[in-house]
Amino acid sequence: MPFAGIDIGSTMTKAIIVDHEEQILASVIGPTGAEHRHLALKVMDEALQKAGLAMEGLDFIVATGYGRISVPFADKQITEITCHARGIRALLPTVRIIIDIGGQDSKGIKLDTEGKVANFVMNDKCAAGTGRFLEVIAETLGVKLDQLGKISLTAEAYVQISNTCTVFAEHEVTSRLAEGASIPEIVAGLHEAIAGRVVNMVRHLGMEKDVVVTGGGAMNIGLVRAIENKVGFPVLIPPEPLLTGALGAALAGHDFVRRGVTPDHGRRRERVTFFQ
Amino acid sequence: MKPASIQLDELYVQRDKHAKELRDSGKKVIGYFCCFVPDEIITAFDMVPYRIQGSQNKAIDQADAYIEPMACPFVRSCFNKALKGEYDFLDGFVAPHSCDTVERMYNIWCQNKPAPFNHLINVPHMMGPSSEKFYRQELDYFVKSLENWTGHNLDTGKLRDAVRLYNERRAVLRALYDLRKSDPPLLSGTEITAVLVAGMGIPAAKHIELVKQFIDEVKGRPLPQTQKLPRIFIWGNELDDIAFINLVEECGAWVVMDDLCTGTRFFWEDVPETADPLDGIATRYLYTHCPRSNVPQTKTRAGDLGNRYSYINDFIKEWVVNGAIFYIVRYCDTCELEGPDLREYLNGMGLPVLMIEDDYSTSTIGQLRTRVQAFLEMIG
Amino acid sequence: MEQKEQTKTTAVKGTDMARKVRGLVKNIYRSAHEAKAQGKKVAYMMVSSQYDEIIRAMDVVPIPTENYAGLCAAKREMDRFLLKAEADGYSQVLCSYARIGLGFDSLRKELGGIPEGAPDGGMPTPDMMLGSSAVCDPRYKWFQAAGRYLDVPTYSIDVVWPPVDADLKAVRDHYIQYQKEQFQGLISFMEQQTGKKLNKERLWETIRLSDEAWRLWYEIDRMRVAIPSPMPAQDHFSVMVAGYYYPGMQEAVDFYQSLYDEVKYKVENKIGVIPNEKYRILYGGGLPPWHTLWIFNYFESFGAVFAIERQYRAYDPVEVPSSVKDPVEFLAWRSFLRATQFYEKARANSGNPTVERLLGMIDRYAIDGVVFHACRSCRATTIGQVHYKNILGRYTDIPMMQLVSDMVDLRDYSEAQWKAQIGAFIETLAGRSAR
Amino acid sequence: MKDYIKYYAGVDIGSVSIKAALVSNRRLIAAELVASGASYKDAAQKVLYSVLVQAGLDAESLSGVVVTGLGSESAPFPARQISDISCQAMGCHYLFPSARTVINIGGQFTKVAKITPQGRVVDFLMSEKCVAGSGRFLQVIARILHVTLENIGPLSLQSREPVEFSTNCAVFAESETISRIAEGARAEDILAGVHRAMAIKVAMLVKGVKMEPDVVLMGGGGEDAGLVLAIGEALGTRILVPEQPRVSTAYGAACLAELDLAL
Repeated sequence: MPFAGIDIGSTMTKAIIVDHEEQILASVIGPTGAEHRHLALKVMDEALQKAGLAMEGLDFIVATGYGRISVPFADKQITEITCHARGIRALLPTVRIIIDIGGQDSKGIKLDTEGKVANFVMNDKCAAGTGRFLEVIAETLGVKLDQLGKISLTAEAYVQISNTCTVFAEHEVTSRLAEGASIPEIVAGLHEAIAGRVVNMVRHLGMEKDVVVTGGGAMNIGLVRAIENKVGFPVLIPPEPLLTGALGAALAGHDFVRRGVTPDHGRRRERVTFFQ
Repeated sequence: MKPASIQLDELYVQRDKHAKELRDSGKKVIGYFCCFVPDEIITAFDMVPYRIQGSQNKAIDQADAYIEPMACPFVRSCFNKALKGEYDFLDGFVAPHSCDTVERMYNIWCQNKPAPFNHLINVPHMMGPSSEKFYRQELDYFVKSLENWTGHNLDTGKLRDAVRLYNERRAVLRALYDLRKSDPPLLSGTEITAVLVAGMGIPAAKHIELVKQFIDEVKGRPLPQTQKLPRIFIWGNELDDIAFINLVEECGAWVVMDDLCTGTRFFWEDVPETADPLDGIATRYLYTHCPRSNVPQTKTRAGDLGNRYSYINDFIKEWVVNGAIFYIVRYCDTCELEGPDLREYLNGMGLPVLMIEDDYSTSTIGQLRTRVQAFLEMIG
Repeated sequence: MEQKEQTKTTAVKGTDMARKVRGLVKNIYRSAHEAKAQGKKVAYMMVSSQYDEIIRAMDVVPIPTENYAGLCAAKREMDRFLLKAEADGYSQVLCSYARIGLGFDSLRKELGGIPEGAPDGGMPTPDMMLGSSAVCDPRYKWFQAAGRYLDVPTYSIDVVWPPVDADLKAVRDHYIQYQKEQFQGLISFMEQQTGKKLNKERLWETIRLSDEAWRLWYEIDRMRVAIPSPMPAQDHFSVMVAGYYYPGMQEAVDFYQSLYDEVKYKVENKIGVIPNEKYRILYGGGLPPWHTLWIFNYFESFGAVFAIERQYRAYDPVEVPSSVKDPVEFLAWRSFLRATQFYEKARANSGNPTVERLLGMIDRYAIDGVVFHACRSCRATTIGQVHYKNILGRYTDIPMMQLVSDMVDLRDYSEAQWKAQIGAFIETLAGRSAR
Repeated sequence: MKDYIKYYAGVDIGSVSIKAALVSNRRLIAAELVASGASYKDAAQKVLYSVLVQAGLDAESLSGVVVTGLGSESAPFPARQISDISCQAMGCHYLFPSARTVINIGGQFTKVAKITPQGRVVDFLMSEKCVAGSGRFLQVIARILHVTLENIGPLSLQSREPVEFSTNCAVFAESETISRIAEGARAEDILAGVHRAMAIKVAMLVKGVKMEPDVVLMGGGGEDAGLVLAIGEALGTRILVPEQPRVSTAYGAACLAELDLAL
């Protein structure tokens, strides 16, 4: 009995297929971009191929993430918040707080002792504290996004970046550079700013051990260190930080079947693409 | 004859249609802000009270040249319509001193888009005997300036009738709300919002007649799908568009009760019938439940919250609510200071709360879907 | 990891007395802590609520929570308080004074004491909170919300002002009557809290002292018409401490007396704030950018001095009828007359009392340009600036500019943008004088 | 010959790109544009050098230089600093003597100025923080739509039903765009929607300075036909655009260097 979860984020689309023992049969990560309704199917097919399955062979498909509404072949749509919680519950049962730093938004999720969502927060209409913030600044600095983490670790001090508006932080960064601040100091300052914002947002859920960081942000070691600094203790990082949402979706599908929810078999494989 | 549901819907879509017709037939239409300008007084002068609304589905494309963008977007949207001439049909413009922004807007409005009659009613922020007296005197002054403008004296008999009329409308609307007590409720929050907003631009008598018919129609129609869904209470300020409540219900919930400027806040309590009707009116309107009004502190914090929110407690018990969503139109200082207090109180009763701050705009609402759906998944 | 050193952000003052104000500020919180230690009653309060003299007459030591927020900003110590309030659920667009105050109270409750390194020793836990509806809505809602951290008796009063188009003869009596009753309500509340009756003689005395201080202050500002300007706006935003935070105290009178002498001397000897004064700017309104007051010196580096300001200059002295024999009634009258003192002028001309004041200043102080400061989180002092600008434009063609940030929250400030705007503004002034 | 002609340079140091212009008797001799990158100093040096090379000159042959733009403080060579609003006004004045209102849509800010027949600024406004009035906004959208900046304009002009955009934040516009795409909106309609949103903001600034014709649009925004159209519609007036809108502020700076006005 295989189950699939597909997580369509703003920058990445992830798919996972698990069996009835909840062992991962296949996982795929691809870019989202404008044509994501097209790519959703592409990524799904890749995963099916890896698992040696056909879509008809899947007992349940759950879609989550930004693009969840536009997945014609999914049996159900669930928000990434519930899915992250479900995924983490399976991976790291001791976790009580999830900090997810995605491309478009960052979330804080509080789990109860059964690993169910007890409360959550999302950044409100401001990109500071999201991956995009770092992306934009990385562009300005002419630094590769995946290098930011290592670079910041080489800094002894950080410069304060007070502007939380991404566009205006760019000015601040460039004027700091003009003042002679080093790139590592600035990158460290950015991590400091984002960590401060995100941790502060999560704080009003009540900080509680263990804390896990997921999403693209978890792959930035500098940012993770800055977060640990603010939280005051080490945080956990899942083996595949990008996949927790998709995994949670697949497991949620299993839960549905257990609860006797029958999948809608009108799964449509049409390739709705953006530019046609 | 069209069914009331259709007529109400048309009025909701074209809020000023009927008011304009009445004006063409020689009636005077008086526009006003918020919940502190008594319809009864305007009606007693044989004029049509018109609750000024903005357009959540239209961008604010003129107002910024007159008022700062960090002002309440609802008020800015209303003024934006005025600048475009969409309120030129108003014979009068009345603003209560409900909050800093509305008070400021009164002067900006009068100096750029004056109506033939303009008046500001100063509403006390504090509540107590001396405030009642002062507010009553402000109403006297309002009556006087209406008398000067219209050339007619206020007819106390007509004022009494108006009080009865509006109390009847309140009763009818409460009866409509009662239809949501059952599970599933007989009608959606989206429908209710449209019905309430539709009534803000027409004489009470017509609204009463339509709502009565509508109630019969609702009772007559088949029960909605019976799948068990969370029952939501909405708190906030101006929600004169169905978009947000519709989103909540689309995500799988029933909006069964509210405390909104465009909901129970403006009609729930009756005006007591007093010897001098203005006394009853003053009391009723002064004690309108709005964050801008300061309920005197009673002893301890717990007692104070209980005292401030007991009416919400009743709502939640009677309408069997499972969760509360706050929808705060950004830059409303009093709501933003009240929200956390109310959340503390509701959480204390074990009721989960989702607090949302948003622009007064339907096109941002899509971005709230994840938040709302996750909240429903959490409590469901 | 350590944070890198900040660059200097406070302003260089023009007068010696302004430099002495720091001591007055420190003393506010020191004396509050001392009073607390001696078992005296201390109260959170909102300045210029028209009740200041009552608090002094009741021997209650006031803690001006708004001033504390400004202080935190000037010391660049605001972030942890703002963030705390936001974590507690207060919006980032809510009055940043309130966010600092609530964040401070929240932290103090959580830590069970004054947060370490809080500027000037922090604010002691008050015995009561006294709000008011004067100036803006958050000034009573804030203390109501603070009940979450401080379970202490709280009382707020209305301070009502009629609209400019009101028939003053028709409304005066009920406005003054209500104001009087509001004050009386406050007095009986404070009598309960302190167990002391109000001594009316004492109240008359505090009224006399504060009126005397405000009269002197008024005279000082009249001297500021002098060219070159003897005292700039950044000094005003310091010396206001005496008038707003020490009303009814001899300290205020003495302070303004010495400032009067200093300004008089500077005027007589033509000692200007800057050597080559080219342009005289009017600070048209909006709370000052406490986080970046050096910006006034940045203007000065172009020869532009802020000769006068509208902000924190609530009213000119008023004449209360001598028939008024009761001090509380006197306060009610004074409040009404202060609020309406420019109404007649306005009705005769621009229709807007604020615009009338600005026009008067532009004329008397030989102003070349007007600068407004819009604060993202302050509705009360920001909304209307664009409107004033529009109406002013009907009477004068001098350049006007609105700078946008916040009184406290640095996240709303963009230095790059300000410098660009200021540069262009100065060049606009230059262009005019060149013509 | 060269020795008898005086040359003046203007360098506009923006946070996205740095431009230089070389003039003689207000005539544009050479112009160049480079990306700002992490070091303004190097880029500014480079761009000034390259206009000199184009004209076959060396630094000595410059009679005056004016730097402008947000980064003007970090100019690596001796030069007079003048704000970009004055420079854009002067540049506009010499390109279009009939101009009375000048709009400059740059990478980060939008600036609007009312100018006299002599090219003097009498009033000006700058786009507010977090307002969809800057080129950045378009860049962000173009990125997710996989549309190159050059194609934004032409594509947008094909739109029949522009999407209504609400957010003022460049980065949040991205998430709004993604939800729009999910709803099935077409690229041209999204772009046209962005243009409209920007045009509304820009028009509000223009109204703020009490617009007078002719209206000129300079800066990177001038290269975007869709944006020019939307602004023209929002203002109900004809919009003039110079040939090289990006360098027109640098050109104005060079003119100011030549005029050496008391500013």
